[in-house]
Amino acid sequence: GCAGQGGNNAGKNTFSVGMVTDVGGIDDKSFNQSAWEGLQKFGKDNGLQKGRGGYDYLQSSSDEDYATNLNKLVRSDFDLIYGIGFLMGDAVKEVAKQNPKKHFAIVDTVVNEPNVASITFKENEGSFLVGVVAGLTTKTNKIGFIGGMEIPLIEKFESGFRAGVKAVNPKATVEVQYAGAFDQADKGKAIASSMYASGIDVIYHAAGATGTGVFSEAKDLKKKDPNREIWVIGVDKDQAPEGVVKVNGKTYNVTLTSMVKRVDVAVYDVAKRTKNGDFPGGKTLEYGLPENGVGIAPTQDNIKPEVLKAVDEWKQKIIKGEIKVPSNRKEYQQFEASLKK
Amino acid sequence: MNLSRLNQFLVPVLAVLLGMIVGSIVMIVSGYNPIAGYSALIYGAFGDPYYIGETIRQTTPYILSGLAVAFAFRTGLFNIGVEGQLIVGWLAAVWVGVSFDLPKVIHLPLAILAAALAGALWALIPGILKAYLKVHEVIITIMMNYIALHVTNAIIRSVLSDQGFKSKPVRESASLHSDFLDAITYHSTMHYGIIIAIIGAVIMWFLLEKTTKGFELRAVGFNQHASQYAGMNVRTNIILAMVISGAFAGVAGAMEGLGTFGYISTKAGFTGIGFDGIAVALIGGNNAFGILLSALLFGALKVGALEMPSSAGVPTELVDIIIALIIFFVASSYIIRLLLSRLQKGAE
Amino acid sequence: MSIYEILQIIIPSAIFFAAPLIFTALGGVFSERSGVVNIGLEGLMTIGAFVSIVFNLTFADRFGAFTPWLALLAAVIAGAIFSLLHAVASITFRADQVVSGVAINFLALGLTLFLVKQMYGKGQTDQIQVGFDKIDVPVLSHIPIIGPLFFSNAYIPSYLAIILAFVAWYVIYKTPFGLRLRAVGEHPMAADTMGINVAKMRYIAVMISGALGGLGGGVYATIISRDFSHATISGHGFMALAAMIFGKWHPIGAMGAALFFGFAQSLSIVGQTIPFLKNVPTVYLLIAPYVLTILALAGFIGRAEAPKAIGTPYIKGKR
Amino acid sequence: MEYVIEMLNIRKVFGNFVANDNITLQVKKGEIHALLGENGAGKSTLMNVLFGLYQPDGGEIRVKGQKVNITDPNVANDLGIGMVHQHFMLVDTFTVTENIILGSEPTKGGMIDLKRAEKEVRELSERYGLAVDPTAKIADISVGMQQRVEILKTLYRGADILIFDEPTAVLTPQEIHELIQIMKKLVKEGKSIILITHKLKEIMEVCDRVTVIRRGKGIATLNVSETNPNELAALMVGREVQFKTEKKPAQPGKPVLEIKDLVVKDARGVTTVNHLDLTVHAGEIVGIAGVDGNGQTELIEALTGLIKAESGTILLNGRDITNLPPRKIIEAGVGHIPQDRHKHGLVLDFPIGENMVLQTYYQRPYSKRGILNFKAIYEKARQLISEFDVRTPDEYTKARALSGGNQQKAIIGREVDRNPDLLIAAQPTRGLDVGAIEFIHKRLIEQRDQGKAVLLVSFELDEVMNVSDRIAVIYEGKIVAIVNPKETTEQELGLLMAGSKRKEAGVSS
Ligand SMILES: Nc1ncnc2c1ncn2[C@@H]1O[C@H](COP(=O)(O)OP(=O)(O)OP(=O)(O)O)[C@@H](O)[C@H]1O
Ligand SMILES: Nc1ncnc2c1ncn2[C@@H]1O[C@H](COP(=O)(O)OP(=O)(O)OP(=O)(O)O)[C@@H](O)[C@H]1O
Ligand SMILES: [Mg+2]
Ligand SMILES: [Mg+2]
Repeated sequence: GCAGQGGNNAGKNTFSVGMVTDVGGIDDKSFNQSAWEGLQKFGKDNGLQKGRGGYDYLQSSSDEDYATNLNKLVRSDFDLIYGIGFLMGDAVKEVAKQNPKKHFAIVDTVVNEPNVASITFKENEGSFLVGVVAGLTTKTNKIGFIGGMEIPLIEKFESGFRAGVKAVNPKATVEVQYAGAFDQADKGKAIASSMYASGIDVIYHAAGATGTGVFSEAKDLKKKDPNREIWVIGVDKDQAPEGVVKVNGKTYNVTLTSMVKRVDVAVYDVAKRTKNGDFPGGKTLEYGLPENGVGIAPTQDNIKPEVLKAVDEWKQKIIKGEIKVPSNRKEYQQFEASLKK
Repeated sequence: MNLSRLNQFLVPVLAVLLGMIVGSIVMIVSGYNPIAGYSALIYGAFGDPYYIGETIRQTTPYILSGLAVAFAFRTGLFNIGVEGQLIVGWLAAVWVGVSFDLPKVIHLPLAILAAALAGALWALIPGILKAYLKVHEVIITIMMNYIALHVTNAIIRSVLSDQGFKSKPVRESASLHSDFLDAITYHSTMHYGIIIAIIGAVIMWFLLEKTTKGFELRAVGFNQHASQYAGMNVRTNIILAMVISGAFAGVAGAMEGLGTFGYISTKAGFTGIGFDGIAVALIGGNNAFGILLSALLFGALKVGALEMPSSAGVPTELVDIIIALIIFFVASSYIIRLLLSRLQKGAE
Repeated sequence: MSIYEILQIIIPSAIFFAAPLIFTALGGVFSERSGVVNIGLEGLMTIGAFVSIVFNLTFADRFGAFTPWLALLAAVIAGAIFSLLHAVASITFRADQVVSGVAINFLALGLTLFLVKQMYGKGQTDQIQVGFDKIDVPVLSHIPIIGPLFFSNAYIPSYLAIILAFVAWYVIYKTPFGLRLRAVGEHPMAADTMGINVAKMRYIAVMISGALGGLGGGVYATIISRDFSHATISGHGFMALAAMIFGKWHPIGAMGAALFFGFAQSLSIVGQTIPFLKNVPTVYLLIAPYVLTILALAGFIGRAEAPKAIGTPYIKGKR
Repeated sequence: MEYVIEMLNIRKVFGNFVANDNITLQVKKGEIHALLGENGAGKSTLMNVLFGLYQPDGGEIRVKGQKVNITDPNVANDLGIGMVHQHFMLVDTFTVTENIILGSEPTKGGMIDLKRAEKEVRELSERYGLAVDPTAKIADISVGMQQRVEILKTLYRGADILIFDEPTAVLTPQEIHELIQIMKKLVKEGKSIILITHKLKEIMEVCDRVTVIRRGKGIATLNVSETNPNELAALMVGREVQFKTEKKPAQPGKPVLEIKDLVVKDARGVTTVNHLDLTVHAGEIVGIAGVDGNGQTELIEALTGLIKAESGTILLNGRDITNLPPRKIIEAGVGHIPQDRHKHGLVLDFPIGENMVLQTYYQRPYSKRGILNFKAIYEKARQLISEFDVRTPDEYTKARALSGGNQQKAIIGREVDRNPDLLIAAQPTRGLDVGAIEFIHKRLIEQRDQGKAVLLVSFELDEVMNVSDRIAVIYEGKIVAIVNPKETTEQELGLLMAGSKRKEAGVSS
């Protein structure tokens, strides 16, 4: 049901959808941007205008703004309102309780309210696949993982990735380090620098803007010695553009591949269902490999064909449920133990 | 005499006006409609009870962080560490808020007290170092901010949650949430904290201006040698000044922990409230009543700014520019005063 | 991992962390030596970072490999011009210097983000494509033991920072300009009676601090973040301020303090890979740089004397 | 008539206040011309106008017959005018040489040529007999040497018209004597000097002519040989002034302060009070005479608890107060007029009223249960302001805005009003005019007559001789002699202060 009051819009079938971004904003090269892309596509496909009565977003400049912004959208009568990012969980819960007749959706966490649809991703599954790539690409058998903050969500990336590496290359070790922040490129660069110096040749980052430091370090090293094989695995979106480096007129790319998380797909999906009267309120929608919610980025130029083949095999195993990818450190311990048997 | 009273009031008002005027020039130059922009800003801050509620909620911690900075300034110290003291105050309030089960009359004050104590404790270290070793409080408080951030995150992860990113919500008995305020402001996040903030302002005014201890604190702030000569204990007073400032900051954290959020989550960076507190204090002339007004100005600008992109297409960053301009004009009050006195002379 | 291997990681990364702080802290030394508090270093870095990235993105095609250098030059100029605001407010308008510095910080962040939105239609810029290269210094990097530690895998601006510290020391302590600068910061009225134009000296000093702060921000952005967003400069200016005080308002001291911060920072990062620190909970390593600084100040650095006239506007004829 | 300086009808206004009201001052070549006036009469203002620090609101200035427009000190320097300021214009952290060359530094290849500068300074100091150590830091040298640095600064710039603004206020008698010799030498070299001083004796001794101003107005210009101190004092104050304060013989009672074997180190760890013994009785004024730097400062600070004594005991009315915190000492009955009124005496940013209760603010009636009683505080302030003739617009005015003399009166009022058993007065009249000095001396004697013990520390031998009942000579941290002022001479005291044996001086007590 939609109580749209788009005054000038005489037609009854107006459907409006808004989202509140995290502090990163709609161009964070990460989940906020991805979510906005999904919403824009939905808007275009349904002939909506940007703005009130169509599709729109509000950016938060601090966590204090979450609830305020959600309420702003409620008060502007949007039919479906997204909160983007796990940090917004409590705000969405609060505002949803106050407005039981409104429809909400939350990305990256679960809110147990009848009028909230929860969207989560199996980042561990996607990370597993890039772990397979890393495990089969490394020459030094030393691999790095750089996380932003030590929180359950990022541990999901970590555990899946380590499982993927271990599954295909038991000899490889994964050095795990957390920068303590998602926005400190200098720390990302320093950690990457120390990792590469210690012989690590592939680094997977799940650290937002901290990760840009990882790319910049890899590019600098590549520039210094174009023959050196060092790689970064990107996260959330296809980060191939971040890895481009030109040396003596030749173009290289240090991005091995990226683990993409299709927030856009999920956002589009839920908006469509809601518009069609199938709002998945109170449900948790988990987007994993089968739903194309996570996966390997389309840019795969740097991955060897046989590796790609292996990735495909593992992907099928996961989809078929032959293996269960660990989603936290405890599960990873069990996974590792099971490999040894 | 009367004229200077008037000017004391006129100068900040003019500074705000000038800031807005220059801000509208910026808007015109960048192709926005300043009238639409300011209308959105004002509507977004005071447009209806909901927005008023949000503005007051935002004002609440600003008052207290402004008081914290101002208290230090008035006693000769520069506390850049309000941010860190606020964070540990927030942590302590939530910790008490989730860990005990007590009647509200005990639980809520206890949680706020814990926040004040935590903030005070965090300020104690720079205070002691300043008093005994003459180490510059600015560096130590900057360092303590980072330590607060990381330590708090670690405690949230390992103590207040099971490797999670946030604590449980504080119990109802420790919450500042108010169904009444919620109802009259259409579910804004406004909470009872504003009352505490105003009480804080009164306490600061009373303490500094009316009490014997305040006399000492101010004297030490102005002239340590003369204070020592007069029999005051300079070290104790430096430490005390820092600790009281930290306590205000800690209570600002409690406003967030017990009111606005009701929990604490791990932070990737600073809240900014502590740093904004410097500006609030300075615009408010480091005086309790002035801080109430300047915090309200800050809160209104910050909350109102959220309305500008959607209603007028103006980026929220513009508000930061306006705030900066206002601070500049307040700082340059000498020149405003000079102009005013010229004008007033001319008028005579 | 041997100690030497560990040092080989820690030392270059310490220098790399320190470089932007050194530039900025040196800027602070100039300004505060002349008696003008500069809390606005953070904002000046922000301006420098912004300008260098925008310049780089805009002109990379035209200037090729020279781009980053020209971008730094642009950052220097922009920083100097921006610092004029602080100079006018705190010298001519007799503003409270702390207030004016705080305003600089607010304005820099607001203005740059506003401009980014205006210019690129989004909240952050693209990544720059032409930066500084990591180099091994010819000859020096082949010196046994020291070479790999100090002269390998580094960036030219880092060395520039260290050289500049010595230049600043020379200027401040050996030239007439430096003598006058310090006189103005210690006793402006005395300087005035000696025919020194206090306001002019302070203007110059504040603008030098703007130039160097801009340079620090530019170096940070060009080497480390490679783009500009709200988080590019987050607290670095305050760390530079701390380095300046830690270094007792002395150029070499400020450089030493910045290197110390870099070292502690780098230790806290590399610590996680050092065998005997590996099992230490992360939080201890994260807070290590800050705790070490406090211990250093409390333990053996002790009190520092700020320039006497710091923070007070000079008004002719006032006692 | 050849005048090197002619200031004609100079007018200078601050806000609504006329500091210089059409003053005319004419200085002949080669003379020492005194400028005399009460505190706040406008002397420094007039000289700052001449030196280019202030712009006059009216009148004209001629230098060597030429009409000039002195817009800033650079212009003054170029005209050969140099000024030694009332408050020294020296950078503490610089060396003597650096202070002297500042602004016109000799360079070599862009670098300051310190070697050359030091040589020049050394030569200059030898030529005029102004002994200084060119490499010493200002913070480390005596006030007298600082003054010589100030003079060298002007000579280095080739000044031939020198302004001395109260140069002797901070000097010891020896240093004053040296300065007078220096001035005479300078005049012989063909330089002209304008001397501001409150000490009529000095004017009589060195000056050729004197211009007297009062409340911003020029009163008269006289030849010194044709006048006398009484006339000068009357001209400047506008009434007769008593130089020798009348007092009855002392009637000493029981000992109030007993210092036994006291040892104190200064901030640098040097022992400056060295096994000192001294007793002050009720009803007497003991003056401490000595050359600056012989432990006076540390003695006072130890007595008042501002620094710790290494060993020895201090008894007040028989009670041990050694190393008690300042508050306990104050409460035990010690009053203290500090040497540095800006550093210790006042919180300059507090209203004068709040400064009046700086030690007693926590006691009744000023404070009740931790709350200040402003009514009582300001009532007390009003009482003291009128009783001690503190000239201030009102009791809410910041202490900073008062003139030095009035600040001093406020401090004395405060200390006397607390009714202490022991009053320590350190340099209580430094920089004050004769009228104010008379007032303060009377107050000290009044205290004595009420049975209080007074310890007076002063570099002014006149003052010590005039006011004290007994004089204790301090030398290298010890009391080396106790003399009766009626039975001694300045010469004898000077010898004692310079460390000659007490036997030779023939002491009685
Ligand atoms: N900068 C100023 N602003 C306002 N008033 C001033 C200023 N300087 C001096 N005055 C006023 O001018 C009067 C004359 O001051 P000045 O310093 O010339 O006195 P003086 O004769 O040198 O006194 P003293 O003997 O104490 O040195 C003062 O009483 C004061 O009221
Ligand atoms: N900024 C100012 N505003 C108003 N009055 C001022 C200012 N600066 C100085 N004064 C005036 O200057 C006078 C002080 O000058 P004066 O020469 O009388 O003091 P003084 O006795 O020389 O002081 P000191 O003992 O410190 O040398 C005061 O009367 C004060 O009113
Ligand atoms: Mg004077
Ligand atoms: Mg005087």
